[in-house]
Amino acid sequence: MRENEASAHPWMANSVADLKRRMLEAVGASSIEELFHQIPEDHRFRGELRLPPSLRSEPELKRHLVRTLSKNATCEETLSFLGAGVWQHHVPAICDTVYGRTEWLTSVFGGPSSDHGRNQAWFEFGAQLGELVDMEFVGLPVYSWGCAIGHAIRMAARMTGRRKVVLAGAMDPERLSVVRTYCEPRETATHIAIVHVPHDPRTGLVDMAALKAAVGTDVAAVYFETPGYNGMIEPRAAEIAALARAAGAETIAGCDPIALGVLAPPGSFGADIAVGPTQPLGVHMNCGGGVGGYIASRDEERYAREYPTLNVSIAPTADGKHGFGLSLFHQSSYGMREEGKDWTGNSVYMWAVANAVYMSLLGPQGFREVGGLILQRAHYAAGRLAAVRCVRVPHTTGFFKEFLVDFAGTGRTVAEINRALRDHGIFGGKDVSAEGFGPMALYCVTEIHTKDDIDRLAAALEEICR
Amino acid sequence: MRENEASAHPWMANSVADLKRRMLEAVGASSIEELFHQIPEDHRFRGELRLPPSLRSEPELKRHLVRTLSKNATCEETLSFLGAGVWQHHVPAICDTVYGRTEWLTSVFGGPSSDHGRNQAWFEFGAQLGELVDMEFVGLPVYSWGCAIGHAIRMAARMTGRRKVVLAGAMDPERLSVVRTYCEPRETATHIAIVHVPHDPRTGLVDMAALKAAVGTDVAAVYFETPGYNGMIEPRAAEIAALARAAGAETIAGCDPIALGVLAPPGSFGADIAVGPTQPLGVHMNCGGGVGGYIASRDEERYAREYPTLNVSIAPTADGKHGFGLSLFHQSSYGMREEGKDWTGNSVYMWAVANAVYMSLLGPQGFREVGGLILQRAHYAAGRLAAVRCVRVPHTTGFFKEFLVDFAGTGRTVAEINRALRDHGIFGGKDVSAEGFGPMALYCVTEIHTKDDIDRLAAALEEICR
Amino acid sequence: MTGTRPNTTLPAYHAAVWDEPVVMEMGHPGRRGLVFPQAEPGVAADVRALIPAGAARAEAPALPEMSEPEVLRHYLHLSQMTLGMMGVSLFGTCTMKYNAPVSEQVAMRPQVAETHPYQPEETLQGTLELVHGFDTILRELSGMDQFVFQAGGGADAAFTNMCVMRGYWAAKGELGRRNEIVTTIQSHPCNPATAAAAGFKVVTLMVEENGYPSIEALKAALSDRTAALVLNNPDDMGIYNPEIKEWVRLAKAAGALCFYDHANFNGVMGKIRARDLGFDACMFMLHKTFGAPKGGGGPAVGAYGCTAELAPFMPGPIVAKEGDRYTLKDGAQTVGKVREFWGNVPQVLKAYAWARAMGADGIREASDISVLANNYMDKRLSEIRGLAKSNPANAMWRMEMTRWGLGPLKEETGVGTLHVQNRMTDFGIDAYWLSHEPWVVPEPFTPEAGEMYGKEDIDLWVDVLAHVCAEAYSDPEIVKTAPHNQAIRQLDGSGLDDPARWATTWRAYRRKHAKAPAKAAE
Amino acid sequence: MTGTRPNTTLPAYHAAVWDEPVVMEMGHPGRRGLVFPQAEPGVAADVRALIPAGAARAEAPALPEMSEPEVLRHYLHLSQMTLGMMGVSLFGTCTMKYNAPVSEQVAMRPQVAETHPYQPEETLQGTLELVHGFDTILRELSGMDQFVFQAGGGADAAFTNMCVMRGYWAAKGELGRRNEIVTTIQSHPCNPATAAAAGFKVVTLMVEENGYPSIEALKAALSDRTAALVLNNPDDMGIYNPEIKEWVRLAKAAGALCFYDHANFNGVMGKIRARDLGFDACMFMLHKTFGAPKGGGGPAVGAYGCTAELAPFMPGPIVAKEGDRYTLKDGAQTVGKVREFWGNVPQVLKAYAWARAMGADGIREASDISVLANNYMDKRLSEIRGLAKSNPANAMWRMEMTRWGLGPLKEETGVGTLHVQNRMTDFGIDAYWLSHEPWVVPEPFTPEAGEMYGKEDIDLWVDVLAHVCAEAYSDPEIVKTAPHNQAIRQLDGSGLDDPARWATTWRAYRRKHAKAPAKAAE
Ligand SMILES: Cc1ncc(COP(=O)(O)O)c(C=O)c1O
Ligand SMILES: Cc1ncc(COP(=O)(O)O)c(C=O)c1O
Repeated sequence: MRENEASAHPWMANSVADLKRRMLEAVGASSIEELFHQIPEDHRFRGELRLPPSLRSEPELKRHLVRTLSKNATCEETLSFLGAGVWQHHVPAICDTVYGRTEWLTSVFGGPSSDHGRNQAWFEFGAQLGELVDMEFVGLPVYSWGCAIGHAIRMAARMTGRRKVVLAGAMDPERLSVVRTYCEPRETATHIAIVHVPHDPRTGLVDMAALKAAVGTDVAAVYFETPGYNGMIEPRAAEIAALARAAGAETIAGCDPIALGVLAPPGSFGADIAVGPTQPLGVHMNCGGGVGGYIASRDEERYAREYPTLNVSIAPTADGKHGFGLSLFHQSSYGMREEGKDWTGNSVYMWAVANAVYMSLLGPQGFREVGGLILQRAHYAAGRLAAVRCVRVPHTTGFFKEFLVDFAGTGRTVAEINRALRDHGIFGGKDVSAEGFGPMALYCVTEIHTKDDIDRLAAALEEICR
Repeated sequence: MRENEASAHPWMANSVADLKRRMLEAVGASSIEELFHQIPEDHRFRGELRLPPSLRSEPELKRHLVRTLSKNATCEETLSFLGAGVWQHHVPAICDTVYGRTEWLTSVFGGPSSDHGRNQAWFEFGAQLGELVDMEFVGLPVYSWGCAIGHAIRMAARMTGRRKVVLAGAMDPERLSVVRTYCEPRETATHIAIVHVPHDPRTGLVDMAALKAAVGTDVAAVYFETPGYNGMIEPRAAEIAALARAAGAETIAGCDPIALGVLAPPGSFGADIAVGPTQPLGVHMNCGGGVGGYIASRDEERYAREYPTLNVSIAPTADGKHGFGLSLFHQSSYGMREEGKDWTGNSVYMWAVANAVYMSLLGPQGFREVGGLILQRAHYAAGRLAAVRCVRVPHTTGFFKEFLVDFAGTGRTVAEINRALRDHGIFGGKDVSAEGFGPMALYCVTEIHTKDDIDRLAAALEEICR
Repeated sequence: MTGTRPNTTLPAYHAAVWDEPVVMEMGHPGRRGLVFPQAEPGVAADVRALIPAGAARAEAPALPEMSEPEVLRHYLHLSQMTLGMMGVSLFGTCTMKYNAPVSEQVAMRPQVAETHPYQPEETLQGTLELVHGFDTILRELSGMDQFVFQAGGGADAAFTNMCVMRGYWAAKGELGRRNEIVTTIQSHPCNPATAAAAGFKVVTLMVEENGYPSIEALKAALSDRTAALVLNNPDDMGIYNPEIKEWVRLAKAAGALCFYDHANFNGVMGKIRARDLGFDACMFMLHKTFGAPKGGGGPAVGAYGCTAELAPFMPGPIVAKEGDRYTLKDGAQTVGKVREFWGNVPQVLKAYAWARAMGADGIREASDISVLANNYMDKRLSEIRGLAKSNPANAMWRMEMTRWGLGPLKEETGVGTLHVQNRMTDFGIDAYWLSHEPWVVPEPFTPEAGEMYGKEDIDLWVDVLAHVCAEAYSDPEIVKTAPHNQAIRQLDGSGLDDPARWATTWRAYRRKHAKAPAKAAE
Repeated sequence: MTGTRPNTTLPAYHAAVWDEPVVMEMGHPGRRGLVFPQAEPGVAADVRALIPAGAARAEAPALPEMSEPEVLRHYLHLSQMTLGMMGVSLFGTCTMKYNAPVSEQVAMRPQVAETHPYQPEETLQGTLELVHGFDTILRELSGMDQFVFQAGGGADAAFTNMCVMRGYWAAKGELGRRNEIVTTIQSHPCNPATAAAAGFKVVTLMVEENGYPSIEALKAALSDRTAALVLNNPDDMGIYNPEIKEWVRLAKAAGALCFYDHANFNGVMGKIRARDLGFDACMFMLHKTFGAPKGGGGPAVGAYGCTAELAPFMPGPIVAKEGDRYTLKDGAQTVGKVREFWGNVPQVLKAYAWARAMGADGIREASDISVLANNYMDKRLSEIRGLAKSNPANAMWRMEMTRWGLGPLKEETGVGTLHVQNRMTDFGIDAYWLSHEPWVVPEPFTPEAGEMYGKEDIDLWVDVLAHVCAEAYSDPEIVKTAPHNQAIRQLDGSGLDDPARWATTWRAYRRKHAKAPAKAAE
C-alpha cells in the first residue's frame, strides 16, 4: 500500500489506529473482524474488490471528474431548442445559493423545531404553488410529472372506485411510459385501463368528439395537459372538465407552472387535481435529473385523504407562533405499509426549496413577464421557421413554448437536419418522427432565447435547406 | 423607457413609488430632488450618463458575463507552468464552500460578539500561520507579498532608526517594484534607500561576500527569500540572519508558506520578521487577484508596536469563554491618522479565512506531503527538461517549485518557444529574458502537475526544438 | 446561556432564531425580485393576442412581491433555522454521510447542470462515462450484471423491482398466479407499499425473539403464488439474519425471485455480495450509502441492479459501452419507465465521486468503522438508565445501527422518545430517527454512527442522551416541554389531521384560521 | 424567548451559539483533512535528498489534525456565529450593498478563478474586456480619463494617489518643495496616513460649526509647498461642502493638485462628477459603492482614476483597447506598482456586473433612494430621547449618512454608544459604525440606509435603537452588560493592548496564559 493510502482517510475521523483500538477495548472485542461474527462465513465475500484505483486525494479526484465532464457539450455553449419534459429556463443565481446551503444539503432531516426552516421552506413551496395553480391543497412534490400523473390517476381510481382513465390529447411518450407503469399491466388485480384519445392533428388540440365518446361512467378520471406535449394551449379546458364531471369522473390537468402567470390556472377551469413539472421553477436541467412533479387539488377531505405524498401543514407552536408539521402522515406508506396510499420516500424535496425561492423571486409580475416573453419569442421563432424554404410549422399560433416543425418538405430526415444543425453549434428540437407526427421536430423556445438566437437558428436552417 | 425598466429594481426594495412617497411625506420634502439642495447647482452634472444599456434582467446579465468570459482560456484546460508570484495549487473545495458562506460575504463587519465567528476564523489564520512560520505574533494579512515586504522594511526602519535596506538574492521585478514604491523615491523625507545585492548566477543563491560588504551599521534590515524568485532554497539563511544581527539590522525573510512543511521555517533560522504570500494556501489565482501577504514576527513589544495591520487577539468574555478582539488598534491609521504605523484598511481578510481552512485541512502531514510532492515533481520536471535537446536547466537541484530553463541553445527566443507551446495547449514558464537572466523562462511545477503533464511538456519542447 | 440547562458541562448551544414570517406575509406591492428582458423589436407582440380566447389567466396569482435581497435573506434565515447536521446527527437508517463539497462543486458546473438528456450522445460522453463507471462499481460490489439509476429514491427502486419482476412473470405468462410478495415486518415500508402499488398481494412475516422470522414461517409463506421474496438485511434493528442464504434457497425452490433491499449496506460493504447470496436483484441508495446529499429528502437515487436474466426488463435507457463510446440502450423487454429520463444525474456523479474517493480499501474500512462505532455506542448506551435494547435475546454484535427503546424511561418518568428527541435538539443534536411503523420496540430510537463521525462526536451524542435521561428522572417537565433552545418552541400538532385545521397552503390557512391572529401576541 | 427582552414586540432573535473550540484545540493525532497524490514511479524520490543541507524543517508544525468533515463543520459554525447582515445592518461609511450571487457565481468559474495574469493576452480577452468596460463606466461617472484597479482597497487607492502625485511632482522637479498634503479632519484616516507613508507632511483643517472648514482656514493652509488637496465630500457626517469648487480653485491657484476620495459616492452618483468640480484624480471603492462583497475586509478594490495629465504616472498595467483587441500597457512615466499584478480581478468583475445591472437609471435612482432613506431615518431618529445630531447648526438635508451622537444618553444614563451597539445586536442588528478617530461628536454612531433595504428594515432598525435607548433609561444594566442573545457574551478587552496578555497566535496564548484554564468552569 502506498504511503498516503495508509494514512487516515479524510472523510473518516475514526480511521486512526488508536481510536479504533480504544473503541475495540471499550466493546471488549479483540478485532474488528470479530464484530462481523454474525455473518456466517459462507456468506462472506473474501475476494479482492476490483474497483478502479482510489482517488482519495482531492486534487486527483477533482481533476478526473472535471476532465471527464469536459467531454460533454453544454446548452450554454451550444444553442439548444430541446425541451419535451425538461426545459432550459433561466435559473436565478439565488436558487443555487439557497440550494447550496450546507444546512440542508445533508443526509438528514429532523423535527419540527430543529428543522423549522426547512419545513417552512417546504410549506412555502406549497403555499406559492397553490396560488399559481389556484388550489388549496398541495403535497410535497413527487419524482416527476409522469409520476404525479400516475399518482393522481390512482387517487382518482380510489376515490371513484373505477379502473379506467382517459388521456386526452397529445401525450409525451416519455411521460406516457411512466403513466403506464403506474396503471398497468392488465394482469394485475389493481390494473387501471388507459384509453388514449389522441389530439386532432388539424388543431393539435383534444379531439372533443372522440373524448365525449370515450368518457363514460366507468371512467375514474380524464387527464389532459395545457399546454400539451405538442405545446398547444387547450382553450376548451373548462369544457373537458365539465364533460368529466358529468360522467362522475375526476378532472386531472397537467400544467406547466411557468405558464401560469399568463394562462388560466387549473383551479379556474374546474380541474379537480392539478399536476405538472417543477423543474421549470428554478432547477437546472441536470441532464434530466432536475425533474420533479407536483400534485395539488381542492382542500377537500375526499382528495386529501388520497394523497400519497408528505404534506406540510402550518400549525401553532406552544407560544402561538407559526410552526410546521406533517399532515395526514399516517395514510402514507410510512404509516400503513401496503395499506397506505401508494408509497412515498425521498423524492425531490430539495428542489422544492429551489422552487419556493423561484416563486418568491418572480411574484405575480415576474410570472406575467416570463410567460409573456416566452409567448412572444416562441411565436417569433415559429414565424421565422415557417418562413424557411421547405420548412412548415403546422400551428403558428395557439401554443406556449413548444411547437412542432415539419421537415417533410426538405426531403431530409429530422436526424439529418439535426446533425447539420450541430455543425452550426445548435441542438435542434427533439426528433418526434417516430411518434406518429411525421418527420417533425418539437422545438422549445423560452425566455432565454433572444431574437439573435432565433435568427441564428433560422439562418442555419435556411443554409441547410438550401 | 421600456416597461420592465419602469418597474422596481430587484436590488432596491424602496424603488416603489408609494414607499418613496411615504418617506418623502415623513421627512416633509416635496420631491427627492429637493433633498439634494445642499449641492450647489453649478456642481451638478445635468447630462445623460452615457453608460452601456442596463442589464437589470439577470438572464441577460449572466449571459453577457458568461459569454464574455468564454473568450478566456484557463489553466484548467491549458496545461500551465506559470508561477512567479501567483501559483497554481490545488484549492480544496471546502475553501470555496466556506468562502462562499453568505454570512461573511457581505459589505459589513461587526463587533466581537456579533461577529464572533469571523473574528475566531481570523485568529485561527494567525494561530496556524504562526505554527507554520514558527513565530508568535501574526497580523491580519496585507494586500500582497510585495506590500508585506514594504511594511516590514518600514517597521524595521522605524525600529532601528536607519534608512537603508539590503535586498539579497534574486528579486521578482513585480515585487521589487512594489517594494520601491514603499521605500522611495529619494526626494521624500522618509525615503529608505534600497541596496540590491543580486544572487550569484553560478549558484542562484545569495552572494554572501557581496552581502557582507553591503551590510553595515546603517542598515535597517536585510531582506531575502527562501525559496527565492528563481526558485532556489537558501541554505545559508541562518548565516544571513546572523550577519544582519551582527550589524544591528533586522532580518526579514520571505517564505512561501506552502513549503514550510518541508523547509525550515523563518523562526527557526533566526529571522526577526517573516513575510510571504498567502495565495498558495487555498486561494485561486484569480488572474492575480488572489494574492495577499502575511507579516509575522516574534511576540516582542518592539515588533508588535510597529505593526500597521489589524491584529486579532484572543481575550476572555464576561463568562470566561474565548472571545476575540483587536489588539493594538490605536497604533493603526484608524487610531492615529498620519501618526499611525503606515496605514491599514480593507485588505484580503476573506482570503485569510480560506487560508485558515486550508491550514486546518492539511495539518502537519498535509504540509509535509504537499511540500514533498512539489519537490519531487519539480525536480522530475527539471530533469526531463534538462534532457531536451538544446535546452539547459542551470540549476537542476536546490530549488522548491520554480526553476529557470535556458533556451539559448535553441536559437529561439522564449517568446517564440512559448508561442509554439501554446499550439500544444501549454502555457510555458514566465519569460524572464528581459530581467537579466538571459533567454530564460521561469517554470513552476506544483502538486497539480502529474508525471503525464510534465512528460507532455517535455515532448512538446522536444518537438519544438527539433 | 438559558435557564434550561442548569447542571451540565455539555457545550452551550442555541439555534439561530429569526422569528421569520411566512413568505406570503412579506414584501410590498410593486417590488420585484427578478425582471425579465423585454421582447426585442420585431419579437414584441401583444401577449393577449397570443393566448387563445378563454385561456388567459384572469387574476394574477397572489404571490409575494419582494426584492431579490429580501428573498435571499428570507431563505437564508430558514437555512440557519435548520439544524442540518451542524451539530451531531446519528440518524439511523439514513446513514449519515459526508457529502463532499468537491463533488457538489463539480456537479454545479454547466457540464452537468446545463445539459439536456436528449442531446446527441456524442455530446454527453463525459456524463455517460461516469454513469457507466459507477454502474461497473456497483456491479462489483453486488455481483449483479447491470444497474439502472432511473428511480428517484430508494422506494422508487423498490417499485422498479416490482415492475421488473412483474414484467418478468408476465413474459413467462405466470403473473396471474404469481401475485404474492413475501417480506418481513422489518422490511422498509416502501417494500410492501410498492408491491401493493404494483398490484401484488403482500405476505408479511413477523420477527421472532432473535430478531428475524423463523425458517418455518418463511416456508409456510412461500408457494407457487410467490412472485418474489423481498427483504433487507441487516434490518434496522442492526441484526443480520444468518439464515438468509437458506431463505433464498427456499424461495428459489418455490420458483420465486429474490430482491435484496440493500439500503442498509454500510455495515456490509465489501463483506457480502447480494448475488453471492443468491439474490436476483438488489438496490442501493446513492443518497445514503454513497454519499450524495439527501437534501432533506432528495433529489435521490435508488440504484437498481439485477442479473442478466432480469436485465432485459429494466426500465431504460441504460448506459452501454461500445468500444470507446458510451451509448444509451433500452432492454429488449423493457417494462417501460418508472420516471422520465435517466435519473438524477448529478447525484449519480456524486456517488461515483464518493466511491472513487473511498476506493476498495476505503469502502471496506468504512464498513468496519461503522460497525465498530455502532457497537461502541451500544456499549455506552447500555449503561444509561431508562434504555432497553431491542431483541435482548440476540447477543450478537449489531451491524451499523441498533434499535433501542425508551420503554423503561417512559414507564418510570412519563418521558417518551418524542420528548427525548426534542430535548436532545436543545444541545445541537439533530432529531434522531425513531422507528418505522409498527413500533415493535416501545418508545424506539435508532442511532447509527457511521464512518464519518469521530469518537468525540459519538461520545457527545451519548452524553447528551444520558443527560436528557437523567433530566427525565430529575425534572421531567423540562424534557416534556422541550425544545427550549431551538428556532421555535414545541409544535402543537393536534390539528394536523383535522380537515378543519390542517393547511398545506396559505390560502387554506387564511380560510380556516381567518379569525386566529397571524401571530399570537408576545 | 430570553429573560432579557421583557417588554417588546420586536421580533424574537437569537444568534446561533456553538461554543466552538479554537481550531488548535481540535482534532486527533493522525487524522487527515486532505491527502495528496503519491509521486508517480519515475518521479518519486527521497524528499530529504532534494532539500539542501540544513534547509529542511526539523519539527513538524503544530497544526490541528482533523478530518475534512470536522474542518468544514468548524468553519460553518463560525460562519453561523457571524451576524453578517443576516438581519439589518445600516453600517455607515461602508455603504451596505446587495452583493449579488449572480456575479459571485460567475466569478467562481474557472474562466476567472483559474487564470494567471501572465497568460498571453489573447487568452484573457474576456477578462480584459470586462475590466476595460468597467474603466469606461467609471470614466463616465467621474469625468476622469483613465482608471486603474491595482489598489487592494480604498486606502491603497489613496496611497496610489500619493504615489502618482509624488511621481508627478518629482518629474517636475518640485517634489522637494511640494511636500505637504492639505486635508480635513473629516477625511478618512487613510488619507493623512498614506500621505505620511508616501513621505508627505500633512496639514489638517478642522471643521467649523456648519460641519466643514472655512475658506479662510484653507487659504491659510495652501502654499507653494502644497502638493495636493485631498478630501472626501460628502464626509461621513453626511454633510456636503458646498464650497468645494472654490476650494479646488484655490488649491489650483496655489499650484496644487486635487484628489477626491469618492468613497462616499452613494448619495451623489450621477449627480456630480469629480472632474467637473475640477479634481485631478479620484477613487471609488468597488467593495462599497459598486456592490462587490467586502467579505469583512476584502479582497477589495480601490479604483483610482485621474486626468490624462496624471495618467502616465499611474501604476501599471492598465487595460487599453486597440481595435477589437484588449491589451495591457504601462504608463510612460509609471511610478511602479502599489501591489503585484492588475488588481482583484473577480471584484472588478462583480463591480462591473453591479453597474450593468443597475444601468444609468438605476445608479441615479440608488443615489436618490439612499439620500431619501437617510433623511427618513434622520427624521425618525430625531424623535428618540438621548440622541443628538452632529452639527445641528447645519440645517441642510444630509446625504447618504448622518453622524449622530448618544452624548445626552450617556450623560443621563451612563449608557454609551458601545453599549448600545452591543445591545442592538441582541435584536439581530449588526453592530453599527461609530466614527473614525477623533470623536468630534461625543458617543458617535453613523447609520447609513443605502438603497438596498426596504422601509420596513429601516423602521426595524430605528425601532430597535429606540427600544434600547428606552431600556437605557429604565434598565441601564441590561444595556451595559449586553449582548445577551449573541454567540458570545461581552468581551473583556482590557488585555488587548497589554503585551503580557495579548495573543495573536495560539502559541503566544499558551505561553502567556498557561495557568489560566482554557475555558472557565461553566
Ligand atoms: C431499508 C430501506 N429501504 C428503502 C428505503 C427507502 O428509501 P427512500 O426514502 O429513498 O425512498 C429506506 C429509507 O431510508 C430504507 O432504510
Ligand atoms: C471615505 C473613505 N475613504 C477611504 C476608505 C478606506 O477604504 P478601505 O478600508 O477599503 O481601505 C473608507 C473606508 O470605508 C472611507 O469611508
